[in-house]
Amino acid sequence: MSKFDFKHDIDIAWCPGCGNFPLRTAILKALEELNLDQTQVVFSSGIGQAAKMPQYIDASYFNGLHGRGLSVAQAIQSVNPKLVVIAEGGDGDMYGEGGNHFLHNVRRNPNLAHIVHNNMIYGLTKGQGSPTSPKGLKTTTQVSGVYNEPLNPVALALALGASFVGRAFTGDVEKTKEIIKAAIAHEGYAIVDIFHPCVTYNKVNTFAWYKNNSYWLNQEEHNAQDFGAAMNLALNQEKFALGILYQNKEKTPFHKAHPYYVNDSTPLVDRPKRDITKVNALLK
Amino acid sequence: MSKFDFKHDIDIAWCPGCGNFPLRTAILKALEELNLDQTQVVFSSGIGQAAKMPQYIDASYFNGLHGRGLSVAQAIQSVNPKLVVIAEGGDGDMYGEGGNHFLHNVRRNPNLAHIVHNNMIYGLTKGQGSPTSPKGLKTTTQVSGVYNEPLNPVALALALGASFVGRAFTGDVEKTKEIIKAAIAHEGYAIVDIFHPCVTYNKVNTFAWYKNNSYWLNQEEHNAQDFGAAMNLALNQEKFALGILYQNKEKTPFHKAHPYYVNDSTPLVDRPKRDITKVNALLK
Amino acid sequence: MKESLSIVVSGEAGQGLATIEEFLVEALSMEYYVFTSKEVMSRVRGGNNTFELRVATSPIHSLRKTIDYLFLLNNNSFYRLPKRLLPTTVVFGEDAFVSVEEKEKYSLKYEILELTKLAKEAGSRMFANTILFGYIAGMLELNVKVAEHLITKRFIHRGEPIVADNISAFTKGYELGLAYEATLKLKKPASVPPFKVIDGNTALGIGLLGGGINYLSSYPMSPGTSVMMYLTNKADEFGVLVEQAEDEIAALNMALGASYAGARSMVTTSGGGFALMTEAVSLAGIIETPAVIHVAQRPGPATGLPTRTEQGDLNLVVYAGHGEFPRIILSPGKLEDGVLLAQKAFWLADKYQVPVFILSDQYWLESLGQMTSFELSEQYMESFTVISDKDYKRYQLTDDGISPRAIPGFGEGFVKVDSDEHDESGQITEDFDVRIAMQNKRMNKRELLLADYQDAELIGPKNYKKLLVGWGSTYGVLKEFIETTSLSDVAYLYVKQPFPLPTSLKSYFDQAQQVVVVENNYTGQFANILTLELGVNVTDRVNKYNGEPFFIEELNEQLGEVLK
Amino acid sequence: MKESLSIVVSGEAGQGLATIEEFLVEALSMEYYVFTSKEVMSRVRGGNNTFELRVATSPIHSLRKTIDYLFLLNNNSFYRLPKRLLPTTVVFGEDAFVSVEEKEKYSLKYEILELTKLAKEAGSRMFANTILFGYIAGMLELNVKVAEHLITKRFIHRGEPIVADNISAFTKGYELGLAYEATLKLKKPASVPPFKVIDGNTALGIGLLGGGINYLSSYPMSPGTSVMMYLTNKADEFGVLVEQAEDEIAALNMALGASYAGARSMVTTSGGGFALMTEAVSLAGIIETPAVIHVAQRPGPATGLPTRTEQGDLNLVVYAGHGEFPRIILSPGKLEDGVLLAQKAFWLADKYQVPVFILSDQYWLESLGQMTSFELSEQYMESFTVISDKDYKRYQLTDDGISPRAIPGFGEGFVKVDSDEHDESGQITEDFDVRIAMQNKRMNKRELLLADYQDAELIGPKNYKKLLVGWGSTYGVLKEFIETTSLSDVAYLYVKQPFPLPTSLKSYFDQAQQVVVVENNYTGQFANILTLELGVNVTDRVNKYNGEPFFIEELNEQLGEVLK
Ligand SMILES: Cc1ncc(C[n+]2csc(CCOP(=O)(O)OP(=O)(O)O)c2C)c(N)n1
Ligand SMILES: Cc1ncc(C[n+]2csc(CCOP(=O)(O)OP(=O)(O)O)c2C)c(N)n1
Ligand code: SF4
Ligand code: SF4
Ligand SMILES: [Mg+2]
Ligand SMILES: [Mg+2]
Repeated sequence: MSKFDFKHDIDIAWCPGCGNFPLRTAILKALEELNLDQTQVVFSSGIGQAAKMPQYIDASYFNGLHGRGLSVAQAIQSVNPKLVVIAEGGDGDMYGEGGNHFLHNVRRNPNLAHIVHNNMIYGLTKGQGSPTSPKGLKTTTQVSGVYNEPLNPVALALALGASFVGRAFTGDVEKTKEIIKAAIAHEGYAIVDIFHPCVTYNKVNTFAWYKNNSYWLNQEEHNAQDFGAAMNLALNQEKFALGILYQNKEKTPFHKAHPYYVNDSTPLVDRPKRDITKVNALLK
Repeated sequence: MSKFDFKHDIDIAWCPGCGNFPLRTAILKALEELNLDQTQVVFSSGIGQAAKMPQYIDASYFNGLHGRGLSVAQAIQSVNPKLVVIAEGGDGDMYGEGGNHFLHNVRRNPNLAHIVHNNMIYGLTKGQGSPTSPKGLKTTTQVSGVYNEPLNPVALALALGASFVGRAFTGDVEKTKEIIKAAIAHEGYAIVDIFHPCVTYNKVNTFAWYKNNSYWLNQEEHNAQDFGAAMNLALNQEKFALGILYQNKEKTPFHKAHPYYVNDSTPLVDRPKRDITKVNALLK
Repeated sequence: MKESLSIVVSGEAGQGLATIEEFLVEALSMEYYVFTSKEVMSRVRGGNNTFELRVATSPIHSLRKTIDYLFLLNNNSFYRLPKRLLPTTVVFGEDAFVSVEEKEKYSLKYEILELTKLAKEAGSRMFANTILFGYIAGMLELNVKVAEHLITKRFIHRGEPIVADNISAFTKGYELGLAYEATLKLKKPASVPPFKVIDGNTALGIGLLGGGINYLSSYPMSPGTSVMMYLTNKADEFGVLVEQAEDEIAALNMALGASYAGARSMVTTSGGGFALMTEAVSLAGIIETPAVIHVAQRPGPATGLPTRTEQGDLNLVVYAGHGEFPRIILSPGKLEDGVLLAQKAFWLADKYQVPVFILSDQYWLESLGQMTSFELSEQYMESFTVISDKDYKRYQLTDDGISPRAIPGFGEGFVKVDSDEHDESGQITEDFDVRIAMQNKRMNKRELLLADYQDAELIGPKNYKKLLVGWGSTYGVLKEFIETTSLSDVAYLYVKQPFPLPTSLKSYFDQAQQVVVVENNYTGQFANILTLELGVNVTDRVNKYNGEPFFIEELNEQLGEVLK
Repeated sequence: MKESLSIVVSGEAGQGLATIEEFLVEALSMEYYVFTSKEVMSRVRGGNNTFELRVATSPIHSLRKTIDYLFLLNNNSFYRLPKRLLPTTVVFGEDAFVSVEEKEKYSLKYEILELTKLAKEAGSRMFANTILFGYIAGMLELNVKVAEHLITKRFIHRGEPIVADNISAFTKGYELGLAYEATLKLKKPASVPPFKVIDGNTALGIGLLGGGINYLSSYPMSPGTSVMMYLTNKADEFGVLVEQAEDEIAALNMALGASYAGARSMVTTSGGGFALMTEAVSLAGIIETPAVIHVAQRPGPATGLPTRTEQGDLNLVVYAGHGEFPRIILSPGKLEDGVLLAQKAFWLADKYQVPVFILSDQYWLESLGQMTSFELSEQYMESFTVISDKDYKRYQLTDDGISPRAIPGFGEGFVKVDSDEHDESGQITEDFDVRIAMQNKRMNKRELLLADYQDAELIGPKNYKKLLVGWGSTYGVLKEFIETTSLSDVAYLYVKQPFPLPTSLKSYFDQAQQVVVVENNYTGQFANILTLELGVNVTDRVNKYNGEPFFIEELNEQLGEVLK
């Protein structure tokens, strides 16, 4: 049992059989194995079934608005870079409503793990198409099937210059856990797009479908520093490559690049109180 | 003189020497040479110096909110696909505030020309960094220089599956005009990212800088159908390739893929009035 | 309180409560007056959801807090309900669903009903719902033919055998129900007129179609999404272009683009999604482009209680948008008005070139009730657009205060709309006089549009001394209060257009010595609007804000206090 | 109206008007009372911009409509101003700047002043502004040493020769100005106390620093951006993490994240940008996380008149956000209050865990005036956060109505905040009783926070019968009205916290037979709040909404009508 698990019974609001359960296991294990101090871990999430995850992990959280988990996480991290900050949400939350924050936070390269549950559907609102829904998927608002091009989050993250890009499938909890661990350990922005089935609303992208349409990279063979190779993997959607597609350890993270921290790495929250006499000098 | 030019004097609110002037010339010429019916052309723009363009072209326009020009354009086009619809705005407007609409409208592939003035700065609001500002550029809100990764709009558009991706530089009005013409003629979403200097606020990305840091593709030699080649060009930012980077004529545009039009291509605005007796049948 | 039976079925998300509810209300509607509503948790499976079926001998449109017959579907379905029990309440369920201690603690009259077992006997667990339908139908001695017809309609697409199996499961339940010696009985009304059973969502959907909607762009958000789903399902048949937007900002901007280009367009959302549309509402105001905005309220702030009900966003829609410009807010409380107001919304938006809001709430949208059928008139399909000529000016200053609206591509002129202050042609201007002329033109419409004010309805004695006031979904419960109160000097003013208000409405308040505004929110937002717009002296406010609608017993109690 | 000279300089964007303005006001401030404000078009170059320098013999904080001396800088700088001319107005400029016909039409007293030519003679066109500075300084016989000092300070970083050249250009202008036989004179006050010349932006910026701000996230939008630019420039010195957000939604969500993590954070924006923050305001409400939001008003709807002024967004900030929750709105009208209220904003937000708004406007932010210097107290730097223990509950129900706020990472507990309704620990709940307890707790703060109400200031006779009421930027002009009116029974109530209002404020209205609310908007938004919150009977409203602030003459005229 992970110390991040609750000591008492909790009522988890997911459907039996949902991919969120193994993902929770993977996250709890990852946190445990990284031996993190519970009081120094903060989750930031939006709204959705995925975004409920922090409710079921014993750590601090900011469960904010639909689509805004990444913005909040980035700010928390920049104010207190000592914290381990994890932004978590669904494909609708993070790529739909929150799409603009995805674009621009990749550019910032904040030291975050960004965990996106990609079930290719809007779960909580009962089965509408999400930005990653495949063409043809029948949903409650695309009754004759999705007709827009699905979004390719890993290709996008790469095109935006992300310093860590991973993809996982909850069909393998161990491997998923390892990638999450690597993402948390990575200093900089680390996205992990995580396939998991929504057993209730997505009858196309089932467990079997994910399993049959993806494969785990041999992490020994794949050179994750090779951007071109990563981009090729990302763009090839016939079978989805799982694993750490790309990692660039050289890129300065936000909390080191921002002028606030360039000459002084003391976290904002640890700096001394403002000197009022200096302010009063401005009033002279 | 283009018939899209005004017959009377107009007071143009741009700074003397601004790249917006040659761009206007290019657009006026493009519209003229395509021999478009003035009453069938609609511009949709947001707010910014770039977004003022429709004010200076004699056609219909919807000059809406900052960042929302693409959403409005897409809707106009889907309601009346006979219109020639052009979405226009600045790098801040379209990639910053409007970033999420950029992401998701590329996926829709609406039949639009999307013209983005990329002066790598916020002009109208007096010189803040834009999403495309290069690192180190000193601005009024990044006084010690931009530190976030600039956005690569053409790579992004490609990663999103855009069916036409072009880039131009107003240093060559003729070539810029040709690309705009091709974008308008393309059936589907066609972005043209257009370099032009902001003589007032961007002292780094000047006319000379753009000139020295870009080159025009030999359109005969470059195979614009080759996605891989286009992506390579897009990702190479040492020198920026100008021209039509990519074009896919096979992709179904929104107004043909949407179920509303699949069995009946009559534009929404031309369809007969709702039959109230059919509605009343629902009340039985 | 009206003579009624309150039957509550309590189970979990995913158990198919909605199906039982629909069967029962349809079957009951032929022989009784009936009203039903559900309360659900914000989850897809599990938790505890219920619906209440209120069966009465006269027309009814509200809920009771107390329960006569409670049907439990699992062992997690009792714990939230003890407060709603009466000494006479009969509870049905498997023995283990309620512990011995609790049975004792609440002195439950507990009837063993083993639906799963019965279903398995009938061939499959799947029949449990049909058996329960049968059981309740049997208890109430409903017409078997009607029930069988409903079952056939629902299952025929899955084949004759499925229909037959369900009918026999129904029959099994029916016989058991019939055999049950009901302690609480309700005699059937002599006759019940034919009604259409309909919920708020469907009522709105039909009205919107009748108003000519042909474009909808929205981002999913409960409880606003249901209207989107209704229209998506009707899209092919009626010709509606439905496009799911990437976010709410896109949604309203798209609807405005569509409207500019000639569509009758709308968005549907809930408070949080609407909050994001605020800027675009202001855009609609200055470009004078019609927009219909459905805001389905649920309790805030922020995510709040996402599947429950409140009337907490009236202020938000009245004041949304920077700067000053007119708007109209319609709020249905009666099912008929759901249809009628939704239809009229487009016509008003088109006629006055203003944003028109339909302000509903989760409770109203998701309640099923009986509606006398009627026909919509074609009048509200009238379009006010013109064909442009060469000199067309979108913002022409005219005598009647409305600038004729042309559509781009139709006519020889250009249609230029601008979010900046503009001159008559639609070009940006910074001329102070033009600014004043344009702002006056826009603001003058506040008065103009009151010519089409949707009148309020007075329910109760004309010579009242005390006036209850409500808007939207409190209609059913306030009406029942008036119909059953022993007080003869109380009437109820059912307001359908809470904003803006015409001075003519004031006359209702002149004779009232006491004005009690009843609202499903904390502060009494409409009470404030009455004060501001009409100078009404609101003497009392009755509010509820826990996420539930008012129950009739609560209202009786609270109004009993206030009116004494 | 106070004895004053009104000097207007009219040119185009990019001509450096702001520099001349700053030079003049600094120089004038040593010998006169002075106030200045600009009006600019929404463009970077060209068009027509002006500033008005109002020079007086007693303290002054408002503008005149009429012009005494008008300086034209190009041939496009006259056409907007004829309405502001007096028969005595003297116009300076090149001969060709105004046509012969117009000179005749308006019987202009026209003085040829060829700044470009003079500048070229002095060595470069670049000196035109310095010569104009000199000219006006000469006309008013200002202290040359002071002016030279200012020039030196401004140009020294560009080298001694540039300073010397500018000083000689100044001298040239000065001599010409001195030689000019002024028809309109203003004798110097015997002595003027030392003032700090400051604009609203700087006043706010200093106050914010004094309040402990250390985090700002914003998206540029005029006129809200200036505060961001001020703080960016002070960021290094004072330790402020400034991050430009990709949009306004991100901005406020980031500020809330920062605040949750322990920063004193804020956003600055204008109406349209704020409209997009509406949802996040509601989030701040339910998670009870402090936020300071500066909304710099400009005329709407939508883009409206982006560089001009209005007080049109009070309603928006009062009602922004779905659901119901408390908030505080502060609005400075006096420069001192810009500093003081900005400082207090963080303290209030922190103490009551509510969103606090600073509501300013373009006119107030961009006017330069004189402020007596004073010191900020450290009191408002007080932090109300606690260190968590193991059992820490973020939303604990306490006797004093405030749940102690801990910061994640500081202490042994977890800090769980939730946009859904939550229990004391911060976990999602759908329990009706907990909902009521939490909503009551939040709403009760409406009362609690009035303990720190920022009192209004009464200006004028205590025994008034007529009361003028204003909030924010109308301060200067209303004060001048009171100081110069011949009516002895009129006073002015300067409101600094327009929302919410304590009942104690009511006493000001008890003795008033007439209550006139003066607002720079169309509908009179604060007048409505007075009615709603305090039941004040507002007898008259005086409004202006063309994008300009009130001029003293206009106010004299309009109040003359209303008060008679
Ligand atoms: C502003 C806003 N818009 C819409 C919603 C409604 N909403 C809640 S969750 C959700 C989508 C959930 O999909 P996803 O993020 O993929 O999560 P999942 O439930 O599939 O795990 C939506 C649209 C909301 N809460 N707020
Ligand atoms: C919601 C909103 N936020 C901010 C603004 C202010 N604003 C106007 S234009 C602009 C940026 C302009 O930059 P860009 O789009 O690059 O156009 P440019 O002026 O450089 O051509 C901003 C931030 C606005 N009008 N609306
Ligand atoms: S709806 Fe789908 S994603 Fe949500 S809990 Fe159920 S199975 Fe999982
Ligand atoms: S500010 Fe820059 S982009 Fe705008 S008009 Fe001037 S030069 Fe052009
Ligand atoms: Mg999902
Ligand atoms: Mg730009």
